[in-house]
Amino acid sequence: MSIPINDYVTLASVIFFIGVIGVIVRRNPLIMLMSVELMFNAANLLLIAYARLWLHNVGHIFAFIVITVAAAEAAIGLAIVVTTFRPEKYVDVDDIRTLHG
Amino acid sequence: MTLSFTNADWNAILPVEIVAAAGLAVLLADLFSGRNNWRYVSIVIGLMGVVAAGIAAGRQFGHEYDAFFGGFMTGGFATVFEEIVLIGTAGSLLLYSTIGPSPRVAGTVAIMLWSACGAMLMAGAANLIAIFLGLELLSLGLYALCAAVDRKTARESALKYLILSSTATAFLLFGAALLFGATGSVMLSDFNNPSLASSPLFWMGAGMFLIGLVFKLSLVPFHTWTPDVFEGAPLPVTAFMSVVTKTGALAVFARFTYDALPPGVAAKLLLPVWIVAAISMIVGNVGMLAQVDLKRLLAYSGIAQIGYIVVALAGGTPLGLRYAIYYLTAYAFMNLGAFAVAASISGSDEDGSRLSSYRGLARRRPWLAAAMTIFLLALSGLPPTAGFLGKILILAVTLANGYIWLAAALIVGTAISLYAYAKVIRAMYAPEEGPHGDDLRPFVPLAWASAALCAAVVIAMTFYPLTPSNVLPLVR
Amino acid sequence: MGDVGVTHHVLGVAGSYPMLLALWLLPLAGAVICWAFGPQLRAMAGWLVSALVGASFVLAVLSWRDGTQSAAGAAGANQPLFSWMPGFDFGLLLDPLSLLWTFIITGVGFLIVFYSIGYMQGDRAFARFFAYMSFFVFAMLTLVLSDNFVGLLVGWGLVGLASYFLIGFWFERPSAVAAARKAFVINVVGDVGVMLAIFVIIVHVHSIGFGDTFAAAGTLSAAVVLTICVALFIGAAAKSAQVPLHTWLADAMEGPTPVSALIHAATMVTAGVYLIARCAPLWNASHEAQLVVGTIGGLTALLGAILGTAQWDIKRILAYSTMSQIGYMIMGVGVGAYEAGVAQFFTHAFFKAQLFLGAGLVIHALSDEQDIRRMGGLWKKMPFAFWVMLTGVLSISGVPGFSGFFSKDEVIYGALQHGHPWLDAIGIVTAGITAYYMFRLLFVAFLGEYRGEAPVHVGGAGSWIMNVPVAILVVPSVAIGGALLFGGDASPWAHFFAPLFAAQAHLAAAQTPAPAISENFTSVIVVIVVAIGFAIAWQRYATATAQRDAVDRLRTESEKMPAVLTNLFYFDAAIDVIFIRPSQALGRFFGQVLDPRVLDGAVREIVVTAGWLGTLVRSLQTGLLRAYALILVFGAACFIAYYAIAGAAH
Amino acid sequence: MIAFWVLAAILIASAVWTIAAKKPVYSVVALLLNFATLAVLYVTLSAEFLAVIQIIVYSGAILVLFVFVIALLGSGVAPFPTGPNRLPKIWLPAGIFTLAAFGFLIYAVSTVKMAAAPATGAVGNADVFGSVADFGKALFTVQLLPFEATGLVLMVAVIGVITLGGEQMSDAEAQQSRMRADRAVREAILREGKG
Amino acid sequence: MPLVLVSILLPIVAGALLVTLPRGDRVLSRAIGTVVAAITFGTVLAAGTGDWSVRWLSRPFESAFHFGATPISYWIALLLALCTACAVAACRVERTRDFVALLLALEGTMLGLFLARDLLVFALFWDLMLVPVFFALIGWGEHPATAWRYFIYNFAGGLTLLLATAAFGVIYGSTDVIGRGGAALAGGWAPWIYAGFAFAFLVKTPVWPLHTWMPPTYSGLPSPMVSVVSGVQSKAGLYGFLVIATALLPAYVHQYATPLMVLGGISLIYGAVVALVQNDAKRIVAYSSLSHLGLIVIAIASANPLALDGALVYIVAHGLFSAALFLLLGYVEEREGTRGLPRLGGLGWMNPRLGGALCIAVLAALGLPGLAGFAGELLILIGVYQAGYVWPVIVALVAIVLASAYMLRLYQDIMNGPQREDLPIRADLTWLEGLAVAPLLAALLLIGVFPKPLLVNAAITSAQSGTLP
Repeated sequence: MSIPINDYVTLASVIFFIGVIGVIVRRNPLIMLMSVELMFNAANLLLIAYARLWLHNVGHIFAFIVITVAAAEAAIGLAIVVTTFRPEKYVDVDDIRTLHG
Repeated sequence: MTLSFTNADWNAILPVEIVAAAGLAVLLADLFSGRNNWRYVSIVIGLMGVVAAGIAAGRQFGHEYDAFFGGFMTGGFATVFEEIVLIGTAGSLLLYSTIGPSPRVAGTVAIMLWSACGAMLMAGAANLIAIFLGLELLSLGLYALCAAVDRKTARESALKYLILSSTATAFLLFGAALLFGATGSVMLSDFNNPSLASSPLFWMGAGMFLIGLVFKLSLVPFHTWTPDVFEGAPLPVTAFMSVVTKTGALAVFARFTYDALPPGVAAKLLLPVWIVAAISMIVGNVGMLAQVDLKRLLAYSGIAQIGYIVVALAGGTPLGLRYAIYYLTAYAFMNLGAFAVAASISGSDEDGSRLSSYRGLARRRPWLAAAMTIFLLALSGLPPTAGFLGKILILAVTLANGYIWLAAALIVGTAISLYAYAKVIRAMYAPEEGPHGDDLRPFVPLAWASAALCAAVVIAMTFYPLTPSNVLPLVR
Repeated sequence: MGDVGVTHHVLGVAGSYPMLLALWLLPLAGAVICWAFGPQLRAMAGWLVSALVGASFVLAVLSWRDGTQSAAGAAGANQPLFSWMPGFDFGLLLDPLSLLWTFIITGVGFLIVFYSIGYMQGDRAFARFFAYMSFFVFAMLTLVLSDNFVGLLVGWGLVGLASYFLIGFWFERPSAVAAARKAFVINVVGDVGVMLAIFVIIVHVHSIGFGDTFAAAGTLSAAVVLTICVALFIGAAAKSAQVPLHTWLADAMEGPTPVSALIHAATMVTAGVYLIARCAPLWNASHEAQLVVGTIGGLTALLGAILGTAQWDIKRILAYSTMSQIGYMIMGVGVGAYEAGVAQFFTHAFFKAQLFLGAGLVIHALSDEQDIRRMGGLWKKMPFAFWVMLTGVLSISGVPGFSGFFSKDEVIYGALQHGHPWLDAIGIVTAGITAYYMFRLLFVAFLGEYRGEAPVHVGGAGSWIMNVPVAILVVPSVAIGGALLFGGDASPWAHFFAPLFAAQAHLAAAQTPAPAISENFTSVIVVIVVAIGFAIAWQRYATATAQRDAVDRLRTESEKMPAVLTNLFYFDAAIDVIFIRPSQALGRFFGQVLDPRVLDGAVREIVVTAGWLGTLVRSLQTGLLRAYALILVFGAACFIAYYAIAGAAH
Repeated sequence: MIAFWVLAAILIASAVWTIAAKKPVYSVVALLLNFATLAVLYVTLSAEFLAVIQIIVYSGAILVLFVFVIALLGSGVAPFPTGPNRLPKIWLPAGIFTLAAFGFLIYAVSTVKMAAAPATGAVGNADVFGSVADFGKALFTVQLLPFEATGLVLMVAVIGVITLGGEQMSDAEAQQSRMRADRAVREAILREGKG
Repeated sequence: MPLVLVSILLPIVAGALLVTLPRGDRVLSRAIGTVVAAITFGTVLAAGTGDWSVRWLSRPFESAFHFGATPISYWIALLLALCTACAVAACRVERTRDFVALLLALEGTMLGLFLARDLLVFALFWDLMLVPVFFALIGWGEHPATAWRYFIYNFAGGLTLLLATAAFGVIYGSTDVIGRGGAALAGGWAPWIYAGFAFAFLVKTPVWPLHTWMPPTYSGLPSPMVSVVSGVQSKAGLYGFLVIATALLPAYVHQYATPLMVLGGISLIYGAVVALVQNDAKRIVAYSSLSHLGLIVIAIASANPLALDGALVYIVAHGLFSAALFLLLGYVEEREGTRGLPRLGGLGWMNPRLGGALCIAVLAALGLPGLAGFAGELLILIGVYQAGYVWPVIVALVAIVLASAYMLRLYQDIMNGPQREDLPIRADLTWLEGLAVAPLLAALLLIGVFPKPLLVNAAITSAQSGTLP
């Protein structure tokens, strides 16, 4: 284990941060979803890195389940995006603002 | 460590299994119903499943058992929260009787039941994986449920909920990963380790984990989704969300607070939560003031109400948990009742949730108006309702724990909220003729029964405060 | 409960006195019956009340023996009623003092009530009038018969109420309504004074009974006694129209004339005299109190007399004369000459009632005309009334031989005797002025030519009803003074009051040096001064010259009347400026500015602010997903910051 | 060591590209790159099975889904049409501030010595760690409950998508009119709310 | 079932059942309401010292549904039952059925308040009793803002009461303490608890400067309701002071005496001065209530046995005469369509019975000797003076003079003066209307002459000493 665990944490944090930026900056729902995937993956990286550190495969199981859930979530998320934006002129979350106040 | 499971393990999650199976049964029954839209069949099957699960869960009460190697703890604490989840589910299912014939009912009922499974999983979950899974199961179902109606606002609410909730879940997940990193374990019970108190990693992990939870509890500033989603989602789903999601999140939060903290750090570690709870009590109630839509109003109200409940846990005393559970139960009934009334007077297009359609309700639907009044009184903490008793108990325990500023915030928030709730009451009882809708919905037996039952319970709970007295020992 | 060894001093011989109870309650019964069954009774109401008040009088006469008995130093009869708690016992007391008052109240009261049957004939609210009258008699009896301060206060308040009702009897007249309210409010000031006295008494004596209080009078500190006396005197001053609380009395003449005769001349306004005489032990214990009360009494006598010279309304002249005469009484009882003061009350009751009733005859005959400038020459048209008025004027002016002479003389000499020569001087001067304005009244109204427009109705079917009581009153007003008062300390009067006042009064008198001049010499001076007053009045109004151009002269006199007199020494204006206007202005400020704008406004601002915050929360909820996400991330950043710092610090 | 830094650089670059790309398809491609790199990283962390799963599930399934959806909603190569930027100007500095603070925090978090060495030592067996057998054994024994629950999650996803998709566009006319009515009602409410 | 419980539940249940009657049935609902209220009066009368208790919450926050009359609450409960019966009998508003139901509900909740022996039950009924009034203001009030004023002020008070109750329960461990010796609390949070109670009670009473909800409420409510609200509900705060603030936190009575007296004194004068110039008849009575109740606050602050007894007498007296005044002014308004004094006048000729009744009520209000108001006033002032507070007594005496001025103005401007031609002068009181007010007036006279049964503290003390305490 030559690479310090801190480096993994930093890397995961940076990716997570990029995902956060994606969510709040982009107006395209698909890219927002992708950003969320990035965040999930950052967590996964962390889990696996720590699993290596602790030599404990529960981190792997956790990551495995995260991947599965992410898949399910992507499926539903994309379905929602489709149903939401098919009737719309723009594919732009800013345009979806009937509900407010 | 034996690596095999006994029947006891499967029995421990029997309520979850029953509810999941009921969801399948609903779908199967729908296959046979063809296109006849037997919405009552779906509802009844779902209800039967819920009731059976409730009985099954009830029988577990007092028989503590750590199923699946500590992954799911049942018997006390979990049972209580499971029952509340089931109550919320049943109340929400009943409301499907008010939406018109729709081919989607079976699917939505099934998904709602599975979502309830997620919440029940959260109630019993004792490790991070189970918590995460329960949360996701609950959320995924809700994303679908929100959008499962042909209405633009519903789809909008689904989208908003999807993006925001996923982001928050990502925070939770990242926090869970950090917690795993700090402890080398995903078991909550392993977190109760004095050496962790000085681990910055643990603090950071707990912080990010709590962000996800607080988002689900919709405390300010993680509340922004709540009003929009509550308003846009179909009424039964809103009711479900207002009760079940919060119950699940609260169960995890309570378990985390009571069970998964190194000794001596609770006050400092959870301080941000108390702060956001205090802010929620104020902002939630203030937010109600300018609302013109009942669902939205109840969303803001829910933000504040959860604040009250969370406040009861400040100090981490057994009494606090007990009173929190009492108030949560009361909250479930009053919210479900309010939504039942709302559903009873609004059609599937849900114009009925506009406050203006409540004008003069007392003359057109006196019983519904009376029931609604009881729920609003309960939400505002006025007697003779459980809201009153719950609030005073929470005040008492908060003061006893020395969180005077939280008690003060609670009082100020309540004072503000009174006005907002009373506005609805006034609209219903004011004598002036409003532009009352001619599209008054006919008598809907199930929803009316639900409202009546909730009203009765809300009042009865004042005089017979049914709280399990020994929950805390069962948390661990 | 039980006897715990505290002895209560009770005035009078305690026992059961059914006659006393009956004479007290009969008028109340009359009032209740007339009130409840007025429409059914109609004219019978007058007869009923007359009969009941008359019966009361008879019972009072029959109670003479009870009232004058004495045993073990206790004079009179005491009838216990009920008790709120030990020390808070109520009862009736009939002793010489209250007996005297009872006689006047029921006796003169009977005559006046009887007179009213004629006077009030045809009034819309005939029965109501008699209900009020009867109620008044009851209230006045309560006042004088009570054996404790609270009972006295009850009577004190109730007579004020009866007076209010009767002043405002013709309540469609705004002036009567205003006068009634004024009288009541000023009387409440008096009630409040008595209450204050009661508080001090209770704190120091732990009882409300006269007996306990008087027994303790000697042991109380001078300051306490003075406080009690001054407080009581506020009550007395309001009730008895003493300066500066006198302004209501003249206005009170808005009531029917029999009311003025009974309440505002004979009985109620002398309650102050009764109170001071009753509390003689207290006054005896405080020289300062005597000084204060005597001075104010003298001042009132003088002021009332001066104001009397400037009035044209026959009843107002009589009202100011009443004020002046009560001033005498108060001066008398104030300085310690209790017998004299009470004697003045006694004779005054007769002659003033007679004067008012006589004036009532005139007013009745002239269709409610009261201005003496529009009278004149009435002696020819109404000889009976003239003779009545003449004897009354002679008596009040203190012409020797008439009742008023004896009593007034005693008061004036009493002031001297108790060491207040300047009060003596005031008394003498006032006597002269009194003679002047009373004869002025007589001359202007009855001599010369008739100057009015209204036709004069005399006689009529029921006129005997009015004439008989007046005629009866003439007798005591002329003769009773000579009969009872002549003879100084040896008189029947002195003998009658010996058990009450003698010891203390003489004790007090013994402390001051004997006056340089004798009583007879004083009388001579008084007679001379009275003669001068009479002469001036004669000169101005009765000579042939004066009669000839009476109309012009009276007009000129009216026009040239000094403003200070027409404005009644500016007392009303001062009260208006000092009390009424500021409180009204304050009330308007509080009610229209402070309440809605400031106090309620503050709360409204809070509510508005809350509403504004609600809109703020609403406006933050933009509906934009990215904004929500940003808020979420912001919250998360705050959380993480906290945990990073706290975790590192821990 | 060098491999780690290279992979990290690729990871970060591809992540940035994902959120920065104008055309959504490029984002997908960048994400694919990111996931693949991650899988390589997993291998270096002795999580071979997960690396495979990562490739199969993420790259194979999820991203394909994304591509389908992109195709469904737009041309794919062109940027999606966007409406006017409705976010008030005030949000821009607020956002920058928040992100800056957040970024700084991430930096602070990762530099602070928070990754303490395992206090109790490694809990697992280094010999079998990361092997598929070990993984599978755990999955079907200790972690059976999550595994079962995952099945339910997938079920929800399937039924959810079906429910969402079912008869979505069956009656476009009715849909349109309902939308109009909806908007009218909403505007009426808002007017009322302001009044 | 014990009578105490019956008297609380009977009106509430009857009110709830009344709503099931046909909507338009005015006479029947009024008759039923009157009978129920009368029976309730009987049960309260008979309940006496009955005591009933059942466990509600267990330790550590112990509380019980504990009901029973204390010597103080017995009289107030009787007053309430009497006022309600009279108010229901006099009830003539639109939607009578609902209104009568609300009145009965109000009675039941307030009986619960006065008969509660548990602090938490007290707090429960405290909030509950505000609800029917709020509904009445919504349905029958003159202006929507009135309902909000009432609501905001009183529920704010209710919240501090709740907070104080919670704190008390936490510290003492039990809230089953009303009328029970040895439950006194001191130190620590106790002054804050006292302040919390006091705020709630002062708002309800009300006392300057928390009174601004009161004039619009009293003038805006239909008179039967306001006669109960002003007559009895406003006494809830004073009752609370007597049995809670003073009894449970005696250590702070002296500490807070001066501020309380200052507030009471200001109310006393303020109310009187404002009443002097008001033109709305009901507002005059409202402001006079401010003044009168200020006096009771002074009495309570003095904590002297005579003053406390006087406070009870005056509580009952004020209840009776303000109920009577509001009912009678309601009659006037009903007949003439206005209650503005400048528009009224000269009614006395055509309405002697109304005038007479109003006169008695007014006289009781201005403290005429022989009526109940006087007895209370006198005892209070004696007690306060005895306790060594001279300036409040002087202030009160001034206020008594002012009271005579504004009360007479009220009476005279309505009844006296020339008959107005622009007024639809209507017939005198009917027998029924008269009967609705008569018990109140009779009670005023009775208590005025013989208040002894109400003198619970001082009579005992003085019986022991043989003189006034």
